[in-house]
Amino acid sequence: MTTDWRNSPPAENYGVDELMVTALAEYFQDGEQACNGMASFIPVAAFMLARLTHAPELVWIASSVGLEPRPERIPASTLEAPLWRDSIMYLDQYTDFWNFVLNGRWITKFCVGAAQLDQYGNANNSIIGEDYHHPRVRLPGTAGLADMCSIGKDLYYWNPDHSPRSLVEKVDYISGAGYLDGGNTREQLGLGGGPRAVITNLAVMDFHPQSKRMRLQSVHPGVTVEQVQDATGFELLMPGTDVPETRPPSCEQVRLIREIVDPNDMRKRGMN
Amino acid sequence: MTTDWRNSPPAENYGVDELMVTALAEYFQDGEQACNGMASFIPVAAFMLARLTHAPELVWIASSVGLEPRPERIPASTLEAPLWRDSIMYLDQYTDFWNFVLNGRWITKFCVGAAQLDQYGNANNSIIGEDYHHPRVRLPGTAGLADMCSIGKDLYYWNPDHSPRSLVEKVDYISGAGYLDGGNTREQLGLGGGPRAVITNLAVMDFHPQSKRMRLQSVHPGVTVEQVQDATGFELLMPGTDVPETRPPSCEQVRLIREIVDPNDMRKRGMN
Amino acid sequence: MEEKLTTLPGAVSLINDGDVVALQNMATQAAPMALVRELIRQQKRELGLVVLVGGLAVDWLAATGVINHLIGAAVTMEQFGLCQQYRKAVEQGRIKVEELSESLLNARLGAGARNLPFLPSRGAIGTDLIAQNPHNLLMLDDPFGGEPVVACRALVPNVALIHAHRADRFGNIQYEPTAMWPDIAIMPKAAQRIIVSAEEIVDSEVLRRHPEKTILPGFMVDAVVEVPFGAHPTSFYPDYGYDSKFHLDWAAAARDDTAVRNLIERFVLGPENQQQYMDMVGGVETINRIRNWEQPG
Amino acid sequence: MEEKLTTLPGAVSLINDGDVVALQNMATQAAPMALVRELIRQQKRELGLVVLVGGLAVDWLAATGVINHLIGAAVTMEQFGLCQQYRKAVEQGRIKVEELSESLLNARLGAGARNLPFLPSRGAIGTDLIAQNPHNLLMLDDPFGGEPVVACRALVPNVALIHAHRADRFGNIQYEPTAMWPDIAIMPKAAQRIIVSAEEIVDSEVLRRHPEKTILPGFMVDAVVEVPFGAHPTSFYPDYGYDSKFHLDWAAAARDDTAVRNLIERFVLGPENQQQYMDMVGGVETINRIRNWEQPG
Repeated sequence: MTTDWRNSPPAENYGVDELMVTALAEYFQDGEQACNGMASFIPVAAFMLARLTHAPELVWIASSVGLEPRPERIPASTLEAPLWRDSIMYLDQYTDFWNFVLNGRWITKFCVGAAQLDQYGNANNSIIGEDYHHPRVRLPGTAGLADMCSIGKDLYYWNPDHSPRSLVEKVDYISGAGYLDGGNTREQLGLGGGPRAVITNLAVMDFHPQSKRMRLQSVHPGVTVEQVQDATGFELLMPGTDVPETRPPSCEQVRLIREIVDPNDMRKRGMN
Repeated sequence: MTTDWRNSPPAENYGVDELMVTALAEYFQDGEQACNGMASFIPVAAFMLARLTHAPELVWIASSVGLEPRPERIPASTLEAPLWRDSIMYLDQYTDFWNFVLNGRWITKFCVGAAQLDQYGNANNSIIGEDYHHPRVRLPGTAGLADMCSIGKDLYYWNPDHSPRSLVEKVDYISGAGYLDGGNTREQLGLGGGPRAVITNLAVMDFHPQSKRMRLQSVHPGVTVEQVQDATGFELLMPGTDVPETRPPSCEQVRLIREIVDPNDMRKRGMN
Repeated sequence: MEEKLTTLPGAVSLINDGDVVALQNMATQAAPMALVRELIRQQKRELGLVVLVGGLAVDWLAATGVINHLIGAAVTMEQFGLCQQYRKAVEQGRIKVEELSESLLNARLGAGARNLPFLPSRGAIGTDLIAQNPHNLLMLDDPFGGEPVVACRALVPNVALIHAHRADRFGNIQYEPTAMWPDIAIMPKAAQRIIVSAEEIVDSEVLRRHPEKTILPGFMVDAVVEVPFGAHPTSFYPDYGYDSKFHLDWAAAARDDTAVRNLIERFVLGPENQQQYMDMVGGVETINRIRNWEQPG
Repeated sequence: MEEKLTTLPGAVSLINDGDVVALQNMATQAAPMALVRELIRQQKRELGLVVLVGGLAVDWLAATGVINHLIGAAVTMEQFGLCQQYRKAVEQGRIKVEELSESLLNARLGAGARNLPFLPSRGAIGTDLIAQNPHNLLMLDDPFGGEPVVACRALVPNVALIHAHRADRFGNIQYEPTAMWPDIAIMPKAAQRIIVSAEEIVDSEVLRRHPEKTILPGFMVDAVVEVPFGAHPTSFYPDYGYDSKFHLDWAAAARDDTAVRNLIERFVLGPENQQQYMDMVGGVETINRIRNWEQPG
């Protein structure tokens, strides 16, 4: 499985799904543990790619159930048995997985999709609207997101539909705590960790160290800063220097994604 | 395994160990769940006998590990695998057994041996002496006793050595809460259940409904009230009427104990 | 041991209108669907549901007016999308939702199981979930001087419904090694009654061959029913996968109340027993497909 | 995956003087005795022990001056009697004891594992254990108005020592179905480091055949050592029973310091490796006896 991915030139032909996978994969390193939940094709592809390239010692807990599984390819669900059945360990959710996650020493990074994300990285998967009991839209619910956001994890948001609907000034409901009202409001509650990056189909963002406002980190090749700002429901902070371009996937990364990791293009289901 | 135990006459030849087994067995009925811990030969014999006679539907959780085991006979340890290996379920201690016990609906009766027991049914398996950190005798420790005593269980103490050393006016250390200082002091802490009976080699005692002081319920055949009082480190309450005699084992009970339940006489190890 | 074997109608008759029902269900996995269909057939009303992640079962129960509140962490059918009937009912105020994170739900159920007034969590601090729910969630100072916690009030459902791989007639329940979500690991322990459907009823001797696979002792279980493919159309590892076709058909219909009524009539109210239901959903062809875990795309 | 395979001396060198060491041990069952002997050989000092129910291991560590405090629910060798060396050390004030009931110990460890400041219990209310231990146990009102609880402060041992049936060289640990006491189920999860001895080291492919038997993932484990009969003279179901003869010999000697020194010299300090140790304790004869679970009487 060793491939010459280090010296592979930038790909000419790639999809934004592939770029999102490679951008997300960069955050996961040897010696860390990564887990995925439901409908998480982009993160799963990122973990599998990282393990094939720069992070062979990245531990993967598939579906938060299966340790070090060897699926032949990404199946149609990232929660069902085809992903995790060939594992070294089945983690019992109540007694294993949540103990490991809450412990704080393991699984320190978590990938999240959110229906709404605001300028301080607060996330909403609960309701759209004003009235919690008569919402305009009932979303699926927070699941484990509210936990991951409050127990010191570094959070990586992926968003395949960068738009003013999904990146909003203020979320209708905080179902995952980001930096709350910015500044030190998160720290004041004693919460460690927090949102680290937002990877969309247009750009990569991070958060300003003091104000905790969302900040443009790089734009994807072919995308302008204006396009990103126009697609964002609040004013993005700009980095100190010129906005760099997101590093595109290498030829080898694209080959690995298409031929080994995800030949059935499940990652495109994560795209709108 | 059906035997004519109902019409069996009182045994002429039996040991006090066998009488203690039959006396304890009476408290356990169909539809209840019984569990045993370490070095609990008398209770294990009582459960096995009850299941062979009046309580075939008594559920037994051997060693708090094995559900409905079928040991051929009582082995040399009531905690080791020979007792529980042939079970319908292995209960994980942390996630199963303690959940079931704490729940309050199951395993509502618990059999206990205690180095010291006082007139209010407080138990001590921790230390003898004045100074906890320099005890005269370091006892094994409370294990699960302190829990069972405070979570609403009915407690049945067995004591093969009725003496002023083991039945004391006041325990040196409360490692299992009985009726504390008597009266309603236990209720005031919100504790349900409590000590129900004390079965020794001389007598059976219970507790006065109001004062919660230990009260003689019956003396074993051949034992006098004076002998019991002399062997007790505090004044026993007397029942309203004459003190009855403890019902002796029946012939069939003795046969079952000796031939089926405990042919290796392990129950005698529980005797001093 | 006490006899617990009964029929689907007999088992579900133990559930009363207004009960809070803990439902095993993870998106498209391991839901006791035959028991859920029987809830609808018996026209239960005003039930509350407790789910970790509810799926199609929740949508059916919402569509048929069986439930009026839900306590849970999420409701979704994963790749088959949101549960549209549930969603509409919530948006119209017909179903009230107490949304909890997984750690808060686990804590509420853990406290219920262990007869504790509450268990603490550090999850969800800073979210709107806590202020929304002062009856069940309160910030509490650490008596030892550390960081505060969320005290999560004990939750004791009236009934837990689960589907298992096998059971004996005395209610001893076995489960094959698979993803043990909290809905199977803690919900039944917290509930007052437990109703189980099982792929097969076997002799107790079969259970004794693998005592480590037994997850619930008979004395805790109130009723057990034999229902082969009782989790269909959800998956039941390792026996069978989820039925994609069925989920896709439901997802396509679920925004249209007439189409929904037709599907409920056809699959829920129509079949008189599990055999008829399995014939209705495709019989041997479907069974072969789900046994092979064949999924489109 | 990261290599975790090492030697007994290498594994035990990870433990520092003064560490709090969680020790798997239930009376006569499943103690990591080879690791315990190596603790003595390396002359560790001022260790604290955390035990659910300590047995012979505790007596050895008390006799050799390795430990100066113990947190646990009981210390006894069941039918072989009290641990006399431990008992004397406590009575003389050389070992301090923090006595906890099982539910309080479970709560302290559960809080440590889950990074919570405390977990509540309703056990032990009314006993002297609570007033004795205000640093770690405090009565706490239920914020929802119910009965008060005992708040049990998080306990995070520096190291957990366990013995397992098999492991791979990357520290994935498997356990055969048996009595899963809290010392194996929660202690390692609470500890900062985990050191494991295993009956055998196998290829990871062997573990994949039964992923449900894996109880600890390699990333949590710091060191793993192959030690056949590593739990002798305690039992290790299903592989072998406890060695009654060995326990009886110890119990007969344990009140006599000279006899104790002789036994420690002979069985702990003398043998240079596990093979020599097993020869010293009776070799094939003993192995056959314990494999058959033969017990006197």
